[in-house]
Amino acid sequence: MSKMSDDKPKFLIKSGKRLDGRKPDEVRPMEMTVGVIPNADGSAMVVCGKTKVIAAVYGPRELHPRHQVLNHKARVRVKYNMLSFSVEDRKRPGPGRREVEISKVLSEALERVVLTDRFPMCAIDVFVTVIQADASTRVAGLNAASMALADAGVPMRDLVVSLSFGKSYDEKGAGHMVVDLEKEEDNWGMGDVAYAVAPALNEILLLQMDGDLTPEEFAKGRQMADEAAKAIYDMQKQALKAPYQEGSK
Amino acid sequence: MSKMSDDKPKFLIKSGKRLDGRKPDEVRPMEMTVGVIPNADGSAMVVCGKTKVIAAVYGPRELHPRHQVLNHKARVRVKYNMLSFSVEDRKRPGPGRREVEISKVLSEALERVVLTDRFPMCAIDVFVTVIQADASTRVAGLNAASMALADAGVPMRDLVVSLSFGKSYDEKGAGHMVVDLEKEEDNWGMGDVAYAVAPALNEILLLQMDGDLTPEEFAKGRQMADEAAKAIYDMQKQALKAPYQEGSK
Amino acid sequence: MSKMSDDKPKFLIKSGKRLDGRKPDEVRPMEMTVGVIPNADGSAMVVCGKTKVIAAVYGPRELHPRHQVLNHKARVRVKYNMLSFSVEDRKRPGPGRREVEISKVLSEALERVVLTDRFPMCAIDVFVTVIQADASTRVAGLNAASMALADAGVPMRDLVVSLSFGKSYDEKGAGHMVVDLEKEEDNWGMGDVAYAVAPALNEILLLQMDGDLTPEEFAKGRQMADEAAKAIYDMQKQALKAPYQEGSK
Amino acid sequence: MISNLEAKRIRDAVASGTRTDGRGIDDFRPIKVETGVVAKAEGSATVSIGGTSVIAGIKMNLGTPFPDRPSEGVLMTGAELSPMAHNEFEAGPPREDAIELARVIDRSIREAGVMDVSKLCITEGEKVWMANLDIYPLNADGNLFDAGVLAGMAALNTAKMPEYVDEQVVRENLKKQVPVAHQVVSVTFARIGDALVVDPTRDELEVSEARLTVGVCEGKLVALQKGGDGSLKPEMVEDAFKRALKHSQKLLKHLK
Amino acid sequence: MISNLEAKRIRDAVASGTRTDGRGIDDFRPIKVETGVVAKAEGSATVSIGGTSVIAGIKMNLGTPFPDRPSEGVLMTGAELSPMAHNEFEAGPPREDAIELARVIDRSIREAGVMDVSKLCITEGEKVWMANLDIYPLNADGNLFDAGVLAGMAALNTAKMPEYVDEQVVRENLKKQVPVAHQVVSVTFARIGDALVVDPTRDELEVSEARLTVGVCEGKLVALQKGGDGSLKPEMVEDAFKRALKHSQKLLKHLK
Amino acid sequence: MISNLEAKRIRDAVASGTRTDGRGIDDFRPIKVETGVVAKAEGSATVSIGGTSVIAGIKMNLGTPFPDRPSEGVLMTGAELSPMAHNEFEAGPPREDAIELARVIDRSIREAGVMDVSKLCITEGEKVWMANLDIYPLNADGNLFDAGVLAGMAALNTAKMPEYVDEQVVRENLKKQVPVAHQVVSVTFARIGDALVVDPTRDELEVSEARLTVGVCEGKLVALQKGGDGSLKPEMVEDAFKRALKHSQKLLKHLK
Repeated sequence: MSKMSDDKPKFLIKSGKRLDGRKPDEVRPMEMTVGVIPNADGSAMVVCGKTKVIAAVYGPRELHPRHQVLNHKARVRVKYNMLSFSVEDRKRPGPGRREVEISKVLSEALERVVLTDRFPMCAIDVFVTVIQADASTRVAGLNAASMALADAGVPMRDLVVSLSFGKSYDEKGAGHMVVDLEKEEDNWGMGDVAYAVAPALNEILLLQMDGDLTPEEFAKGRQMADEAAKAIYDMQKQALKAPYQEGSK
Repeated sequence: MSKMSDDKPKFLIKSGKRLDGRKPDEVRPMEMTVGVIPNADGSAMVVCGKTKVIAAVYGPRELHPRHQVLNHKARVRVKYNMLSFSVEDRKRPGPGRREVEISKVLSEALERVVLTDRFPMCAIDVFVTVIQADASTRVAGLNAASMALADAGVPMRDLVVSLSFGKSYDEKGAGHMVVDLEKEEDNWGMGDVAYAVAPALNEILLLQMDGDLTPEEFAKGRQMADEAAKAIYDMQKQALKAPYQEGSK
Repeated sequence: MSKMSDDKPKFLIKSGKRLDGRKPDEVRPMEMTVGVIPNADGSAMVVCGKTKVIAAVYGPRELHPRHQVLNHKARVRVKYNMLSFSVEDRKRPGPGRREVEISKVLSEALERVVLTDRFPMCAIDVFVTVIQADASTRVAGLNAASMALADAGVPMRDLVVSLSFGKSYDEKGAGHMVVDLEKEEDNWGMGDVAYAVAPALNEILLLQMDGDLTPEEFAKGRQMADEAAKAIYDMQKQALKAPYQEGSK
Repeated sequence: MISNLEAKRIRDAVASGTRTDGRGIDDFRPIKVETGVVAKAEGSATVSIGGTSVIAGIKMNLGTPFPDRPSEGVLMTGAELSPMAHNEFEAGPPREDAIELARVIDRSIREAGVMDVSKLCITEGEKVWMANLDIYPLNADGNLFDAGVLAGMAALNTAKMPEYVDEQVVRENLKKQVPVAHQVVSVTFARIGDALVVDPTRDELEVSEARLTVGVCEGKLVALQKGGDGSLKPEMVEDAFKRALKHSQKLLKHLK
Repeated sequence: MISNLEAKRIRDAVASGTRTDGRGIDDFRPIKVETGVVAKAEGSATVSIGGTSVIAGIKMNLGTPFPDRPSEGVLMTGAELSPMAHNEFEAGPPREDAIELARVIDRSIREAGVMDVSKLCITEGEKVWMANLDIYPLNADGNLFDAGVLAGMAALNTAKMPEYVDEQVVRENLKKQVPVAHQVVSVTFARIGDALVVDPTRDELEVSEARLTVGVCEGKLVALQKGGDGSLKPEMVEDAFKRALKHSQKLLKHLK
Repeated sequence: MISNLEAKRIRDAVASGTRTDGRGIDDFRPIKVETGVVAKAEGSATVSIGGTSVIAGIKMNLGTPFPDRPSEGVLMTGAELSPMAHNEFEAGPPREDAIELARVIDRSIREAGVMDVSKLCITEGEKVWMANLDIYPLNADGNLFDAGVLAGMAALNTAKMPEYVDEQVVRENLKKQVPVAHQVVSVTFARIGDALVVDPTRDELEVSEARLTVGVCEGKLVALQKGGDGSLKPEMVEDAFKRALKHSQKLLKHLK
């Protein structure tokens, strides 16, 4: 493996400014585009800082193997995958335990918003591919997946809006809640939450945390994340409209 | 791997006494209990010296995959598995070649006593799990499996009684037949037989040997084993009755 | 891995003579025998220099797994496999990437000559086993496979005749086209073509090349190979007739 | 798989503030912890929570440190849903349920800094102790998460270090404790309708909309994992935290 | 799978000297090459040829040289037919199509001596640089071979060497070029009836009798691979070589 | 799979003291042994017993000794039921039949101390010779066990040691014999009704209740393995030993 030249930084936030200059509640610049994989029934690319993720949807389509078929609804199956060169040290091909777990929680988050009972016995396959990883890849992937489903015309209760939040330390070691973690914050921060909501439903669809937070800190972070989610929700809707506004696709 | 601090002992038996004080034809203290896995249709735990094994039976139940179904009878499928920490050096997860072979010979031993023709197209699954290994795990597992099948109410021609026997050397290097090998005897002995009988049928169901025995030595060992088997047979029957005698289960 | 004691030779051909004394257009002594695997529906052994290959055909027979069944024709499935001790450094069991690719191109070469539409939904399985490898194993295997199919009575448009050709350097470094490469020529030569034709149809069925050839060099090599193929074609036909001529089989 | 009738019974019970096994919404089942159950392991424990029973064991092996942490040992957690433990578990390589279980237990224990990995270094950058914690259900009746964390902690608390002599591991006469710095427990809830029941049984999990596991260490949250195809309401999460902190006190007593 | 009607349309078009997308028999689709698309990779590129789009990336790692080449580095090429790129690609371990693709790209690049592997030795017989070139289709519409070779070459041409400091790989501030000695491209044809169409789409490949990929370097043939269940006529092969040499000139321009 | 009619024929023949191929109950089929069949192998042999034919080969490689046997080399035996050898063998990873076959051959040869592993040490605790013995059936008509042991022994008896020069294996001009200390053979029986037939064909094995393989070395039993879903009577086992000792004399002659 590579030597990490980056030793632990003295602070991740100072005077309300994060290492990359963002404010605590500020998300990185995001770029969202649908229709990036023409072969797919729907697709989307999300770029968030240096993280870049593509989601492609195939389905509803026939489900193999047969013994996994559900008679009363479709199965939403996410495969989260990282390109071998998307990370600092080459990722070996094939899904590791981390990818399997992420695939599971993303599938579960999407199940809730897709109207699966309209497509009994079918599969709705969502392939989330990380092109470049710089923290918060699973939440970027979930945003892309949600948009790809919408792009595919799959009927949904709501879009899924996802982002990370966590706790960064300042030069005195005190913690501050921040949203949309980048690599350094993810590596060295004091808590890291992967979070997703269906804004119109006001429901939490993804919730994973590592770290060390008080319930109060969590509540503060979640408030900031809900606020940031509104902006992301708008971006998603904007991106989904784009092909029609340009009169193309 | 670990350094084995135990170098080859000067003798395994001396003046008719084995390293742990047993006589040649003496089995280690055994403990047998049924019903240890409530979810299973039948189960049993066998503790024999420091060896500790659990067997759980599920079935007769539907058999997957379909192409393995037998139209005229049930298939008895044993999966022998060791917990990673049941042995000195951690066992990697997943069945190795040794486990596959043991699963096969245990399945074959049980096939003979189960009335498989009563359950065409079914599977009778027996999961044998080694909790702690100190030699003779497969025979302890077979005893447990036989009792778990009986505990599950699976109709059988007879119980299977299983034990090991082998040849230990004395301080002069001469061989002596002994039954129920413990770890040192298994590691350093001059012959190691895994043996199982159906006592009421007088049939041999399991027979595997490594080592160096004359036919006469084998015959002597088998006689001692048959004698010891009677006691084990009684213990099995006793343990199977226990839940009813206590009026519980 | 082993140390290759053989460093790069000063020349592979000199004054029109190759390292093993052959002329450029000369194939190694070949031995071809059918019926070597009695259990198989058809089989053949091809020995070519130190390369020794067996092919066995089972089929047309029922095809598993079901989802691979073709409704309108049989599937020709080649499995190319090397015995672990057929090569200098022990080959690990199980098909590597090289074997998978060779299996694919051999299957495709045979598909063209077998009248697959006579056996809808069936499999025609061809097992090509390399007993000893000394270059040109895939072409020897394809010759054996073609003969094994004929031996099995599988109806074919033509036999497949296969051989390698390539470019060897002389003591001045100049290239010369040669046919039927042996180990040194394969290792150190300047181009290596695996080639197969259906002589009666005048069609190319296998074509793979590594190296560095001008189109003219290729054309020259192909002409030499086509010429050599005639002799191999005759040998194949002879070998197929042998069992009947001896009045046996 | 449970019947529609049974599913309805469970939902109706929870809706009326109780549960089919008689417990209240916020009641754990009885807990039993036994340590030192496998002499071959460096540390081991069985834990039962009601009908759920798991066994955990530690083996200490030699390993190479991660390049970015050259002076730290490593803890690796594995879980296998052994088919003996439930009719629906299958033999074979671990599936996503087992992987999620292992990873959540791993994170709970690792993120709380339970093991003092700095004390597991033998030669910086070259050789460190690697602790393999493996967890197997013996009988599965729901809430494998909390039982697994508890069993893992109990095994770690009682684990002894092998010695490193002449470049080999010697496992005899173990005396030194494996360095444990903190105690962590997890508390799992299932959402059924608008209620969050604690310590769900397998049947309850099957009818539930979602699962939430909360890892707690010294009054703080150290791990969270939502599972299940449904969602959680924001207020449920806040509620779960309060209740998890309260339950954690009782669970910690089982770790002495 | 395409319909019989569509198959007939394609065959009829080719028989009359044209193609269903309006191209002539010997026309490539538009080509686009973009490099430096993945900052984490030592080199990377996306290439599109019509509707086909692939991404390639290089990671440089430490490895052990082959015993018979103790002073040479190693290039390893992998390809995965990621299921996002086409309805019929499946998740799971690479199948024979992916393996063939990887091996043909590997041979094309390796046999042309593209990388100067003698410059990748760190300690003879012990430590060398190993270049992992991995190629993934993003959208598959035929001719992954030519797109893959082009993307692989574009990635290699722009790849930078990490540094080797204190027995570790340092990937910051990369400056030195990965040593590239030659430029190679491949040109793929499909036989449909008696014609060879260049740069076949996926539908064309499906109705074709055979495929022929020709690797070209400096006016010479460096790799050949026939695919498909049918055959090639000898004169087709000669024809393919001429056309491949001609197309190679144009393709090389995309590598600057 | 054989028909009921054929099964009955076999059983009736055995019941009347003979066999469908004309042999008596205690007759082996003709045996042929040929060594040195694969020049690339350090040792090799093909053995046929009637219609059964197997090939065995040895490769000597470098390996690390087991920690508890630091000065001993290692013998590893593998077997693959290659699908070319029988209609019912399947391609893919070895199944339980192949694993049992390999392990029984391995034990027979290992337990008899056939190889003098103490002579295979290069550097104590670090480097030893590892002998890979691999066995493949070419045509399978029952009794692969005895054919496999015989082929394995014949290959070992004629195997030559590579040299170890400059930390590498040199396989040229091999002269020194691989150290073989003892000769072992196995004798396999099938129980059909109340009879034990020696050297069973595949059809006989299919109708048999059980199989018994007896490994013999210098007049002693060194390995036993019962197979099959049925049982053996105690007196059958005694009978098998006597007959195995007798047959072993004849089999040993094939090892010269």
